[in-house]
Amino acid sequence: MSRINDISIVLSGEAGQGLKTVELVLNRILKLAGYNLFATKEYMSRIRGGNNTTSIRISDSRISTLINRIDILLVLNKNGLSRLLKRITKNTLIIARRSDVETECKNAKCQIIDIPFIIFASNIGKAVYANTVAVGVLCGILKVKESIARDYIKKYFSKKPDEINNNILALSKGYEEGTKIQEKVKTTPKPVSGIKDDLLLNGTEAIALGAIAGGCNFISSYPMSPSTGVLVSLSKNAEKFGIVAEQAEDEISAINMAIGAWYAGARALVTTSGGGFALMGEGLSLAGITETPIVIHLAQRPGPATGLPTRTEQGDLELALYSGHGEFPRILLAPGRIEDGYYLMQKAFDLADRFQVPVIVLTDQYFVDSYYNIPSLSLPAKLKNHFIKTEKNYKRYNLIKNGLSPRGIPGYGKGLVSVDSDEHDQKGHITEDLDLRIKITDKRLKKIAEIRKVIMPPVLTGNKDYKTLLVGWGSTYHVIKEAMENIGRKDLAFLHYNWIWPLHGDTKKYLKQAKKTVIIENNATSQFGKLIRMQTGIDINHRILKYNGLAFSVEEMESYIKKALEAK
Amino acid sequence: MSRINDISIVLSGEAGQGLKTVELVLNRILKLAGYNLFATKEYMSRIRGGNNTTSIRISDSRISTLINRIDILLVLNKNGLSRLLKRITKNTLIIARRSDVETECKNAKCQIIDIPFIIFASNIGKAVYANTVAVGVLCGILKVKESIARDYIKKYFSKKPDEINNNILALSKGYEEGTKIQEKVKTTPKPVSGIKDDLLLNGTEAIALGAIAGGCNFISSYPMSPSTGVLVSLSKNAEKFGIVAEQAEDEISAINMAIGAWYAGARALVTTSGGGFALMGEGLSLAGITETPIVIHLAQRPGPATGLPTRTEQGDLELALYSGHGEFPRILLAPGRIEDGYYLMQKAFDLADRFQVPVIVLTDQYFVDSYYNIPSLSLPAKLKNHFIKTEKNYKRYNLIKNGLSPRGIPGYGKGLVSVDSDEHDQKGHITEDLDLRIKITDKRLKKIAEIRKVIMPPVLTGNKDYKTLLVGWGSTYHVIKEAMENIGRKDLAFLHYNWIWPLHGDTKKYLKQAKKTVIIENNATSQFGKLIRMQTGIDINHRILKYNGLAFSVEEMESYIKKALEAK
Amino acid sequence: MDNRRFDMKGIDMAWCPGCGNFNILNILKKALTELKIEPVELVLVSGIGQAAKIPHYLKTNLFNGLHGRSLPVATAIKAANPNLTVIAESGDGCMYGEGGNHFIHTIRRNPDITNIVHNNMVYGLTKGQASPTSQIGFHTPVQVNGVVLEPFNPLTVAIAFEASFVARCFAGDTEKTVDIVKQAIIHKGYALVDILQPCVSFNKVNTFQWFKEHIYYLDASYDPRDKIRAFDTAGEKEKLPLGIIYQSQDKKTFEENLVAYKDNKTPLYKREPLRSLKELMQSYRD
Amino acid sequence: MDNRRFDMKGIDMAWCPGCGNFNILNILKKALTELKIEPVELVLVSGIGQAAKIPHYLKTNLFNGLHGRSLPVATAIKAANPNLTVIAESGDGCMYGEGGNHFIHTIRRNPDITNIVHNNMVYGLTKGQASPTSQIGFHTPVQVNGVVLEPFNPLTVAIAFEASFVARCFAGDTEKTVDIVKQAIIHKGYALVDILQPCVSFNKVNTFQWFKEHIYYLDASYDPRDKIRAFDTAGEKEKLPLGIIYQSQDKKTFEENLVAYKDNKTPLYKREPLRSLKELMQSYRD
Ligand SMILES: Cc1ncc(C[n+]2csc(CCOP(=O)(O)OP(=O)(O)O)c2C)c(N)n1
Ligand SMILES: Cc1ncc(C[n+]2csc(CCOP(=O)(O)OP(=O)(O)O)c2C)c(N)n1
Ligand code: SF4
Ligand code: SF4
Ligand SMILES: [Mg+2]
Ligand SMILES: [Mg+2]
Repeated sequence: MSRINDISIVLSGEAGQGLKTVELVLNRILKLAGYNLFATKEYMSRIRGGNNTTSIRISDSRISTLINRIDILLVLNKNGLSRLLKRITKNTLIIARRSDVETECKNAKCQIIDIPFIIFASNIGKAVYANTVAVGVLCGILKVKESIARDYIKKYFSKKPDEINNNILALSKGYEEGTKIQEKVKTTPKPVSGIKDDLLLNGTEAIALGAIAGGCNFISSYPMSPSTGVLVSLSKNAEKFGIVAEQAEDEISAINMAIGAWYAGARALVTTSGGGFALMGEGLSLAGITETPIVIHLAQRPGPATGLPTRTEQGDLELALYSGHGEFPRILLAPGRIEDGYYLMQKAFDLADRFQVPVIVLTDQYFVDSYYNIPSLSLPAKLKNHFIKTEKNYKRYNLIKNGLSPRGIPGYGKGLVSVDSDEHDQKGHITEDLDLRIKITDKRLKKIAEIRKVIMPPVLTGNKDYKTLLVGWGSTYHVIKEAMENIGRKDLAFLHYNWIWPLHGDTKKYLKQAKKTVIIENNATSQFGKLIRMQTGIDINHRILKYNGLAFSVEEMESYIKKALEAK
Repeated sequence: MSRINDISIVLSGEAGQGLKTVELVLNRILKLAGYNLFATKEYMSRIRGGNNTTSIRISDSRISTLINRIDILLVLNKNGLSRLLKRITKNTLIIARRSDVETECKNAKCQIIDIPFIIFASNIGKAVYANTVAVGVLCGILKVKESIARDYIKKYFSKKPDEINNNILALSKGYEEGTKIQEKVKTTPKPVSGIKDDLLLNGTEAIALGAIAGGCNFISSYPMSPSTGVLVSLSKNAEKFGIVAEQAEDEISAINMAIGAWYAGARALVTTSGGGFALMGEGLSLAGITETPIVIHLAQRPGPATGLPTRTEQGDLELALYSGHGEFPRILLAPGRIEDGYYLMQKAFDLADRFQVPVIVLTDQYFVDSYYNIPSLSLPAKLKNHFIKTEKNYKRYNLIKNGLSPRGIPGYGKGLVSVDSDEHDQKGHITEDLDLRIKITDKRLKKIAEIRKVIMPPVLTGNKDYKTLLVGWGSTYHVIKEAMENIGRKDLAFLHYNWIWPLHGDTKKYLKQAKKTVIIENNATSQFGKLIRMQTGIDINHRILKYNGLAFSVEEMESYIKKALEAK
Repeated sequence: MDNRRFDMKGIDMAWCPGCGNFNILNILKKALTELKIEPVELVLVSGIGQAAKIPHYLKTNLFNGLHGRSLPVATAIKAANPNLTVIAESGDGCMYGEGGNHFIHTIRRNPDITNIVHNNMVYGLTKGQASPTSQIGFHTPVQVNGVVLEPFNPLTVAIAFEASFVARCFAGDTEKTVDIVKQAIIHKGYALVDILQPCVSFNKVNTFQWFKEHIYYLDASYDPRDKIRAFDTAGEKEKLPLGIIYQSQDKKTFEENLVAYKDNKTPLYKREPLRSLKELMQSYRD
Repeated sequence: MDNRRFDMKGIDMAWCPGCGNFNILNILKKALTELKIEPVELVLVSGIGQAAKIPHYLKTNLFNGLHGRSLPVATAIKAANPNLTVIAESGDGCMYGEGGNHFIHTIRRNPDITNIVHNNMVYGLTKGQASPTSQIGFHTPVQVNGVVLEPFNPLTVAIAFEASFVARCFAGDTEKTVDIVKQAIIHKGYALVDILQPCVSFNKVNTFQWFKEHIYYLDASYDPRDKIRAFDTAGEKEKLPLGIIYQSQDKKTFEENLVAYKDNKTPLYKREPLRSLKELMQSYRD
């Protein structure tokens, strides 16, 4: 079905077995060897045992999404197959210790290549080398130059020099085995020149890098999957970039710290997931009334409550939109591509600072845990801060026309900077003047008009003369696009939103042009569809919704879209 | 303008001066004397000083809303006039110590009757008797039988016997003065037989009484204006009704306690306002996934953040609707009449128990602080609990067709009751079975269809063949109705929602019938209008919105409606 | 006595091989069995974390709630039905971090519940960040230069809040810990049992071995009723004292103080509550 | 020295006549003036409550935030700009009730801020419910049968958390309180000043008179460095000791521990942060 010349590899193992290493090492070796690749993972909410998988797709052309098909499946231990049986065909090459998979394979009639990773690894020294054996096997199959793999392994283990030799041995052993079975793999994509200089980063890294590029110098957060990676990444870079990185005692503290930091002139970020964000509503409202900027990275996972902590969903859009009591403007962004993660995070900091509103960047587990190679990301121009040096009689909430009263910070200039969670006068002092209440409310809400002037439009892919319009937002960008291209119909187009709120004014026009509209979301109730209806009155009643905690695959998306095309 | 034969009295004083006593005593005396009355107050967020007012409207017929006109204004101290100047005409009779109001009155050209309340009071003994003098003056003016007033004063002070005599003296002094100025008041309504046996209670009391009638036997809350009254009322009745009443350390504790209590078989209530509710989102989501009932009284006040703590607004509808991460059903109710407060609270407990969902009852400061007399409230039938006695192999989340798995409670029956904030299997145990995830999600969401079967329809007042339809929700019921009746146009009708969510299916039909639709809300962004558009696609673009922290008055509403009628 | 009363069959436990949690489960089952508690009369309340999964691994009524929020839930369950035995059990991050405010105010309330904390000095489930009890210098992916915050000492804190029962145990010692857990459950009022628990996956500093070398048991002469002495003992850092560190004089429990139970001991769910309603309604007429 | 440096003109103060808050304001202004602090370099952070209105009544930068949340805000302001003098000031309900978790974890962080608590043992602004420090038996509209929960003793608790400076004062005593507040501000690290404050409207038990009869000052021989002694003293109930109850040995502050200030003391807002970005980006190529 896929028209792309690609190969799909899945590694299946237990939690705690080292799949992460495979992922980190193999992905990078493949990129250095010149392959285009996409990689993602799905994992259980546990530290050891269970079953987790990493999927890697390799191709001649650029790829950036998950497919269902498995060409090569490496099963590293017992119980690694059962959850994948549905995705296996007779064309799937299963590489595993035969006894680990035999029984289950019998019914599935698949081909097994017996490579007992753990035994090989134990022979070298420790079971954990099994991962490196697996890396070797795949490098062998794909004809990756062994030296590239070897050099990277050396680099990767440079901080544990004792481990280098054995890992090299494990790699070689695997490589040897892989080479033997090269011909079993029908098509293998070719390396492409220049790819080795690409960037390879996942959503988490893109968000963190974008934050730093956006001048982020403060992060206060409480760990919560799948958002923690951003806290980790900024903590790692704290010294180099002069970032104050603090693990708060809870999410309420996290957001209040971030607001305090912005007040004092820092550029602060909070990273969290739905449950943590649900605790931040009051804080959001505080940012709203004090007009203190704040940037929140909200990495979604399936709820309600604890839900499925390590899975993916687009289930918190409405929460992000309406969270916090009272009425105040906000901006919602949701990157579709990893590049967007980087650029939108920068933008988020600028928007927050400029409009003095909360900016919430919505990603999800699928987004933050997915990688693909990217030619380059441009470095930002010099950072522009929007705060001012205050004069003696500074009024924080000066009632100027567009509502954007210049923001001062304490200690910079001669003025005093007063902000208040109560309704306040222009100077920021508590008031019960109810006429002023209206003026200050209007001032806050007026900023929406200013924000509307800079909204990024949704992106239309496909034929401009479409009859059917697919609509999606955030992390489903690539999968919808690839599925649509595979279907290859002329009357089809796809409208994707990176900028969710305020909703772009062209939305209605786009929808009205279509005979049929289809909304696609990774949730159960079509939250973006409801938002569109609230804004445009248009009901998108063809819905493609998935809410089992997994991302859409290309094949699945194709079949859903086809079904929608057929439906009346 | 008002076609009702009524008189409007306003008492103006400082915080801490005893206006509350006037309100409690005078309202009750008037009712016992057979007057229909409506009373409400507006006050500042402070304990002493400032300026607060209590408005009382008395009539031959039943009345239940605020008017702007002031017939008699009692000013108890200096600075009690300035905030009211806009509402004063030459017909207003101002009763005050002349020197307290003279300067301001000069411009307003109003009539002053010089009664130095505080001096009279001090002569009797203490300045605080000024309140009773004021009560006496009004009783005198209105020709209330002095014995009724005297008896009630005796009863009111029965716990402070030392205070009885002086208060009686103060009453008499006031009565005497009041009698002298009777003829200055043009029309005074007449007492109506039977009214003395009416109930007189405010919104807070109706909510609390309704909760008790709904079987509420647990309340855990954190004080927050204007919701605290309900906690106070249930605490006061805790012993009599066997209620566990606990002031929690914060709102997060409050909601988690309430959920725990329901789990163990209690019927628990949380009362809060926007800022507290904003902290409860995660807890709400917990109720959602565990399908534990919960009832929340959300008394709205103007936000964002601390906003105007003692004022009124309908600004938290969207928050109530979307709060909590992930997707789960909920019910939103918003009483329009005080009677509704009583009946809907009972209903809230039944609905929560039956559908195992959160039920949020939205009121606001205006609603909870307003009184009028009501002929009677019916006592509930015997309480029906919907939980079951469990069998040995009890499954809390049995996948039955309508999604309403019978709810067991621990210790009642032979089964074990397991509930989990993680996604779970039928037995309530944590699971990563992603197919089951879909089934359990569907089960939760299916309950919406069951709820839809019992939605109370909106109430249409006015002409069934309307051309213009006014739409309102919650506490604005009476004021819209009275204003519409005053306008008296045949082509006008008013559709009022007590049951907000899920939205009743007839909504679209009602709106489509109208040539013009007008939404009326006590907020700045028309939250209910947006909700209607999301559900029906219909944009109500005539909007009457007020957001200065005060409730609509009848006159104001009339003029807004007229303007809307004239607009294109 | 049926020793397997609390066993569950065919469950997939999500803990790492070698983790201290297994023996805490074992200890808990033993203590409950020895106390002849019936699963139907028991409610285990937990938050979120690795420790917090424990209620799924034994036969019991359970409420596996939100991260940090087990204590308000447990307090309310006990208040709604004092006949139930209620245990709130979770990790150190859950109880002392996110749940810190409930921890301190629950102690003030003194409900008759047992509060067991699996103290592995780390956030396990979220993969190894510092917890409030992490020791100075402990390196993690977030605390890249090592922990600098003063560690949270649950014992001194509980004593400062006048907890009625404060104990510390070690997950590696079944016998002594069973005994203390039993005493905690029997204790009338709030009882804290902080159990030192090695996390083999994320805490490579405070290992089984490390704990063995850094603990000692209070001897029979130790008087847990002496508050100042208890505070002093609880604060010891070189070697961590184990045992019942503090136990206060008989104190009224939260439930005993509730007026709802003044003349009526029936659990709330069994009551006929509306008898006085007419009278209350009448008060709005008079 | 300009004694009126912090005065504001023409403001309407929302406190009740006779309230202890007035003198706390007076004390604060005096202390700040004597320390020669400039209003532009000062940030007063508060929560919500009657006490929390104080920043509006003197000349200062101010952040009047949410009920219970002043400490995280104050910590962050100081961390973002260590040149500012930061005071977090609010009521007992705000700091010890809603804000309890921040209170304890802020102590662990030891930021160089001063934490002043107006302790009137009641919720003033919401009209007289019990606060965590309300005394047993205190009657309120919610605690209709009197408070039954163990009162929160901020001093013992702060000591249990190893606060670096713990003091108690009385709002009725200007001179001694000014002195202690000054020491608290000068103190490097977190400093708690719990000020006993009569609430004339809602606390008819703990009045000016009551406080006068129930307080005493620690004398010169008292050594605030002895932790166990301090804990013991802090727990006294008959008469409430006033003074610096505990002060620990020099401890690193939160800001000193931040790597962001390791080689660069500039406040964050003045920095040019993007120098190393290219290098970081390159790491995703290699
Ligand atoms: C509100 C909220 N914030 C954060 C999380 C993420 N989270 C889950 S478990 C956990 C920490 C677990 O540490 P601990 O309580 O010590 O338990 P352990 O896993 O070590 O047994 C965190 C931060 C969450 N589930 N909910
Ligand atoms: C989240 C939240 N919950 C509750 C409130 C209501 N509230 C305002 S002030 C206050 C208590 C004030 O007591 P305290 O902090 O002791 O200050 P005081 O008024 O006594 O000075 C409460 C409960 C609020 N503003 N926000
Ligand atoms: S992560 Fe640590 S605490 Fe959790 S199960 Fe594994 S070893 Fe035990
Ligand atoms: S309510 Fe109490 S604390 Fe508040 S200002 Fe009045 S007297 Fe002071
Ligand atoms: Mg832990
Ligand atoms: Mg107080």
